[in-house]
Amino acid sequence: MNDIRVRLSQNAALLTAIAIFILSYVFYNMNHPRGFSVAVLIQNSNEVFTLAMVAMAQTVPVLMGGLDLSVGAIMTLVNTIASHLLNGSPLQIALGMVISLAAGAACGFVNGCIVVYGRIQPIIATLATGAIFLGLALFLRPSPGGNVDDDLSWAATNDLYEIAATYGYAQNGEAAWFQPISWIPVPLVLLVLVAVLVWLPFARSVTGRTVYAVGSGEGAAYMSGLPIDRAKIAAFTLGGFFAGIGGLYLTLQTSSGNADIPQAGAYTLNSIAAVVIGGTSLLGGVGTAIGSIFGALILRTISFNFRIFEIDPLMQPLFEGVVLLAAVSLGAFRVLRVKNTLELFR
Amino acid sequence: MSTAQRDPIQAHVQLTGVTKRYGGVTALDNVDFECELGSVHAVLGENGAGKSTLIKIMSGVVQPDEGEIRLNGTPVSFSHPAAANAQGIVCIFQELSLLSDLSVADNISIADPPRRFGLIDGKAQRRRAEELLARIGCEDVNPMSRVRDLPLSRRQMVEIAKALAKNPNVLILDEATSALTAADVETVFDILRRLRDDGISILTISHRMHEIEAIADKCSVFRNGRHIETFQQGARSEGEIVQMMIGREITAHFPPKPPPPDAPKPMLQLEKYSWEDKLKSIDLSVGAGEIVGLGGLDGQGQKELLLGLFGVLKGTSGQVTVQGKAVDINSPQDAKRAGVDLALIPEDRKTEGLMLPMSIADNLTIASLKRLSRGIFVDGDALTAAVEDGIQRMQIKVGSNSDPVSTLSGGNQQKVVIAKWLMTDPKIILLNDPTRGIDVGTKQEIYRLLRNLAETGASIIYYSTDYEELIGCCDRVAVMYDGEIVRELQGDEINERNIIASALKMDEAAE
Amino acid sequence: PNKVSGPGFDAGCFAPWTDDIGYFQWDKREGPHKIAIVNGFVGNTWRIQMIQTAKAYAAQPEIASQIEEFKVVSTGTDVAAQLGAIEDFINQGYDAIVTIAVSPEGFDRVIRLADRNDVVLVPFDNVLDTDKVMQVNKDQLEMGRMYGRWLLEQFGDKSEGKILEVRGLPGNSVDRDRNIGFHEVMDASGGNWDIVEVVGNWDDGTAQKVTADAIAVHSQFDGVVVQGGTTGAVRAMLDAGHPMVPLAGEAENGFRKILAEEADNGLKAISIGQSPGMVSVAMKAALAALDGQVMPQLISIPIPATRYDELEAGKNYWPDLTDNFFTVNEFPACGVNITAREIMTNDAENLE
Amino acid sequence: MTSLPQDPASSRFKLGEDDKPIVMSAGFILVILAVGTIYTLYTQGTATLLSPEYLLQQLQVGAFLGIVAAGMMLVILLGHIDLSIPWTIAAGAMMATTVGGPMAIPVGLGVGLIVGLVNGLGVAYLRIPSMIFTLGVNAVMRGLMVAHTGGFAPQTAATDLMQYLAVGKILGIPVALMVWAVVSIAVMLLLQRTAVGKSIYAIGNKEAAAYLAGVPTKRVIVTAFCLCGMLAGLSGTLLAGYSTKAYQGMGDAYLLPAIAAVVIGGTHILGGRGRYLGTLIGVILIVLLNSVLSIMQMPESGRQIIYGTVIIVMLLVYGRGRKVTS
Ligand SMILES: Nc1ncnc2c1ncn2[C@@H]1O[C@H](COP(=O)(O)OP(=O)(O)OP(=O)(O)O)[C@@H](O)[C@H]1O
Ligand SMILES: Nc1ncnc2c1ncn2[C@@H]1O[C@H](COP(=O)(O)OP(=O)(O)OP(=O)(O)O)[C@@H](O)[C@H]1O
Ligand SMILES: [Mg+2]
Ligand SMILES: [Mg+2]
Repeated sequence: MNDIRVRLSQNAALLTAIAIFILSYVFYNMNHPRGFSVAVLIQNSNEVFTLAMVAMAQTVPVLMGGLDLSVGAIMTLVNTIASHLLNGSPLQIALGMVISLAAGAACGFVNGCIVVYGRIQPIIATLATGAIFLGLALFLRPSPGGNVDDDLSWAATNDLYEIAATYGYAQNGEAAWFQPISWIPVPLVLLVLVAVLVWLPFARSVTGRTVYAVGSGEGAAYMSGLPIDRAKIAAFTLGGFFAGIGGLYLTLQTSSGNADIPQAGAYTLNSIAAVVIGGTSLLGGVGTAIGSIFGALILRTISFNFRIFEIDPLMQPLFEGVVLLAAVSLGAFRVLRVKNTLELFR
Repeated sequence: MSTAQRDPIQAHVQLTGVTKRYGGVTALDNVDFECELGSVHAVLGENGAGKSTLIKIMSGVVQPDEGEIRLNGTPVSFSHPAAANAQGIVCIFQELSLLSDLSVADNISIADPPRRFGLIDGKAQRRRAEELLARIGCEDVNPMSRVRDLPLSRRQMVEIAKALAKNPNVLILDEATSALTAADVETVFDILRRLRDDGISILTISHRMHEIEAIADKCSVFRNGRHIETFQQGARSEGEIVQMMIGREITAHFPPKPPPPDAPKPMLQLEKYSWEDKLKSIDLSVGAGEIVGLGGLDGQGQKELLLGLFGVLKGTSGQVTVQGKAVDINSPQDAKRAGVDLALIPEDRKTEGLMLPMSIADNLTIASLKRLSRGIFVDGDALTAAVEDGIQRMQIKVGSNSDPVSTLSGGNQQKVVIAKWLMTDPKIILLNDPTRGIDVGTKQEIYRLLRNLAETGASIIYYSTDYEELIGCCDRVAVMYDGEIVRELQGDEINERNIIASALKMDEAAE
Repeated sequence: PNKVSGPGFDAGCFAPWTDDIGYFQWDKREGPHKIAIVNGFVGNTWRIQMIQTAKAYAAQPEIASQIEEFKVVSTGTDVAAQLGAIEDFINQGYDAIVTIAVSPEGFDRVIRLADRNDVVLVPFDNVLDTDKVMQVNKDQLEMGRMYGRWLLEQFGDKSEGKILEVRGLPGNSVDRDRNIGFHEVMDASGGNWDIVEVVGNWDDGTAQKVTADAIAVHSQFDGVVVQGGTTGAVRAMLDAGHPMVPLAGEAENGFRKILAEEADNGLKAISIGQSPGMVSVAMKAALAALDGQVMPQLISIPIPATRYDELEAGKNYWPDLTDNFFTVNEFPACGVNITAREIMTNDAENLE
Repeated sequence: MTSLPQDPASSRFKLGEDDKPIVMSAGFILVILAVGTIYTLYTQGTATLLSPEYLLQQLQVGAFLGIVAAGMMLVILLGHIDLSIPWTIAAGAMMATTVGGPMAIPVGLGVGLIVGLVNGLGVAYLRIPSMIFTLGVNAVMRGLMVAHTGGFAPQTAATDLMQYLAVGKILGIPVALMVWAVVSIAVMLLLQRTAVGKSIYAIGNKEAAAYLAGVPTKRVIVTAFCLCGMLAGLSGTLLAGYSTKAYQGMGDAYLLPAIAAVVIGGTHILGGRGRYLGTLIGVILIVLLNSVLSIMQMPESGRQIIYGTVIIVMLLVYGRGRKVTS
């Protein structure tokens, strides 16, 4: 029992994020003319997936106590790479996906190496590599375009039924056993798979724990004999990999590649907001990528609600700004509870 | 002497001709040193003598510039702490190496967690933590709680559990008991004795002489980076040891106490002073020229009392009167303003006392910038003079006062913290365990300084985990238990038995 | 929609882009309709003027009667959010969605969904590289060609020279097309033109800075083309004491104000505008489509160009209004008569 | 051994061992100029980049970035960052032109000051990480300016004084450069000679220690953010003077270059260390680099790559942090 209390209090921020998401999402659906329908769910999960991935990508370096200002750029670079590769035979497409994800991981790896061997602060190292990645992206796609397999992009952005119907699984999606799950949106499935198959094992690996340890105190982590350099490189590489998944999905979603610099910047900044709203400390050591997924969900749900309610279009940016400011300021309540001022300084 | 009686069978870890330089400072100078299986070996020396450097070399944190390390006769070289751990050399460092955001269980198994399918097995890890905590008498610590949420003394116990989890052959403790209370120290010593009897070699650094007497089999003294002598515990008198350490004779341990003044002018008065559930209706009065000690087990509210007085805690209640005026102190800024004139020597100099990368001069003057300013500009000449004065007054060993304060040894860093506050001419000085990790010589300087300050009319509240200090230094000792002052000892009442008895709230045993 | 053959409805307003363009027809449905505008970026005057125009247009009595619900959202520069908003409005049962695409690609999915749900999707301004939706735009390639033709016309029989081209946002299709059109004409002229390209981001400050840099290095140009941020570029020329040479630029009020003053000093310029008022044409096209009319797939909006000798205060520029807004707002052929002046001063009278 | 009397200047002003970033950046500026000159010699046959006119023009344009970077440096030294710069600049400019008249410049500065105050209060009192709080404030400022433009049809013409400060010249020296010089001297004095400046370094190094030393940490943080916002507002008003008008998005191009300039100048991104001279040189480096790349008609992709590479290479050469071992 005592344990449950300990756990609840240690995960208060995550639980708050989940609660806020559920409330605002239910609210949105209740006011939507077709609320609680599969079509709405599919649309929402499509819109959320890439940001959720980029937010996860941001989480790993943040847990380590660094920021990655290149996640948006990596997403964009992978987007441009994938837009050249996702067509042809199934084998070629599969290879294209692997190459795209590998490219994302490689970008992260480069970040990690610069941070570890160059001993440059992550925030500034990734500011610089972000520019380089965007330069490469612009080089690959001087103007938007690309040729992405239609079936694949349609199947990836709908429910499981469409996958089965497109590729002839489960009797074209009509099999009886398949019905209970056929409505689930593909991006939602992917999100859960990434969280369960990549994030959770990572968090429970020695490298993953070392990431937390480094965020908690690098000196102490070194003294404890932990493989710090390896963990740092792994953290950035995993971040790059997640951003790569985001970029790959964006390619499928838009059937094209676009080296859009403002968009890369927007994703990077939103990812930081999502990480914070998801309860991860920007100082490192505390938090989880699951929280960041909910952070991304909350950010998106805020804009969902703009489409339901009547707000003067020229007041929307103000409204959005105020809500964002309020959302990231949630943590401030902590300050009111702190009775020992020294606890604030960390 | 150490080289004379070399016994290759018994010598477990052996250092020959080890030298380590940091820039111009020679931290270790051609040191020969060895420790044996099944014995507790104490390393003694002044601040900056090179003790930490010695054990950092043994445990792979730093690499020697010259010399050789042999383990069981084979030369080894450790490039990082994990390499030393792999050979069974485990060190509890002077600066705790716990990860405060991770759980106790995570920390204990940090280096080599139990695994299933390649992933960390949370349950097994927890069981292991419970076992180890029980072994060191810390059943009260929940293995799932975050280290951040534990008091310092518990953290130090967790550090010990973590070291034990590595099944060491050589266990090194660098001032690992400095924040522990007497009871905890006893538990730890019991464990150390058992480990020694199991044939483990133990190397310990402590500045508390009575602890060394209690646990050590052998002692080595270092001075100025050189190994002076190794001898059997008991073979040298305390005076001889101290002389070896500091290269001169020390007369009395503590400066003599003046006779208690008849009715000291009250400088600081607390009435019904409370905070959360940590401080319960405290009444305390400190007169001008008085040194009042705070005693008791660790974590009974002593630190909170000091922090509260200094304006760090929010929501304190009760009456605080300074120099006859009721005051409301809401921040350290309030606390140091004229008319209140408080100073606090904080608990942890590395995080609370100093800006480590900044220069010694900057650190010394940060609390007195206002008085060193003319208009909005800082007066450069006044600042230089103040820095020189501070260094002189505390006899701080510095190369250049524009060096980063991090280049100083622990003791000298602590002197910088004290000198910084003396510059503000405080009337009331709060000290939170100021001699932690400081050598005898420096300690004595500090005792003398405190007495001198008291004689000039300052009031001092002095919290220490070391009873000897309370006994030797204080005119009065307030013993705290669970946020209350359970007893005030005065004059001859101040002795170890009374302090311990009151600390454990055994009223009847007292006197 | 059904693919049908032309001619389309009201060809005076909805001019087909080319003769071989396809035509669409949706089933006629009864109004009033639900119409949404999905804007991307908001935060420059052009977009704000566009939103104001859309609001004013929707409030005009004959339009208001056809609209049951009218919503405008701005999704920022994030393509996923824009796609999501369009899809959401499809889900909410909107009849028509007018949008300025964040990217010329990537809308395949929402186009498919719009078709399935019989929703009229009308991209304008930044259009999509597809022939599957009805779109409204000015011909950016043609605009680029107009720059070139203007310069050549002014150069007369000159056949070589150095030209400064201040380009727009890198990677944007509008920037790309105007650049291609311009080079096409210059190359075809057979002259020996040294074209110095700098990136001005369609932004006055940036254009001003890069123009100043270019002048500092090249000291003199024979002609200047500015895609956007013309006011800034001309300022830089004035500041540097650069002689006034033939120039082709955008339709910012500030530029036209300077032009009116400097025309006598040799600033022989043409001001060619991408008008925020285009949104009204796009809305009108959406309503016509919902009314069952035959619509061209790609609707070309005339490119309003004003030469230095055609400037008339209070008509095609306003000396008393701020520099930032875009002078061309009305499209008489479409019955869209909201002037820039009305739009930018509707709430508060704030004249110089 | 007690210390011998120090050379007073070095002990008073020394803020860390490194002049290296300054020397390196200055060297790199020469490299940029050399490369650009080779290019112009090759294409034009002139060495324009070495002419005083060109250099003064660059310094004039650099003044806007330089003033922003000066403010940004104060905040970075604290260990914080101000991401609200873009819309603080725009808001300062837009409100200055809206008000117009003699009050234009005070209003521009005042708007910046207020934004900075909000930032400072959020960071110091609510203790929300500056990275994220200022991001939110930036979004709010954008919203306010969009509403302002859309709803009130504001006046956007810069006053004559604003134009004079931005483009005027005294004896051939741009007035903007002089404004930058005044700001620089003020910031340098603030950092080296005042209690606030020393407190900024102290907080950047260890806030808890500074707090326990009785430094009014909250007030210092708020002050630094206010100055940063005010300087952004100043830069905005000057920029409006330069373009003769204010417009939305005019600050977008200043955030990342300002951070880059501060960091290239040797200021530690996590705070506590850095010299103002470095920031000054960092600004000049960035401005010249941009100008030369623009002159060489480098495509955007190449520019981004060069930009990123320069930052990394500069930091690799001199900025390598110490390896953490204990
Ligand atoms: N990183 C460093 N840079 C410069 N000098 C150093 C460094 N580390 C230690 N020193 C110097 O080396 C000498 C020995 O330091 P060491 O920490 O080993 O002493 P110590 O005996 O542990 O002292 P203390 O009891 O104060 O901890 C000191 O004079 C110290 O100033
Ligand atoms: N191998 C190394 N390389 C570079 N810097 C080092 C190395 N070892 C220690 N340092 C630095 O030297 C400083 C002092 O180290 P250390 O803790 O050993 O000092 P010390 O003199 O023992 O102090 P204390 O007695 O308080 O422990 C630290 O800031 C640390 O970063
Ligand atoms: Mg030591
Ligand atoms: Mg030491």
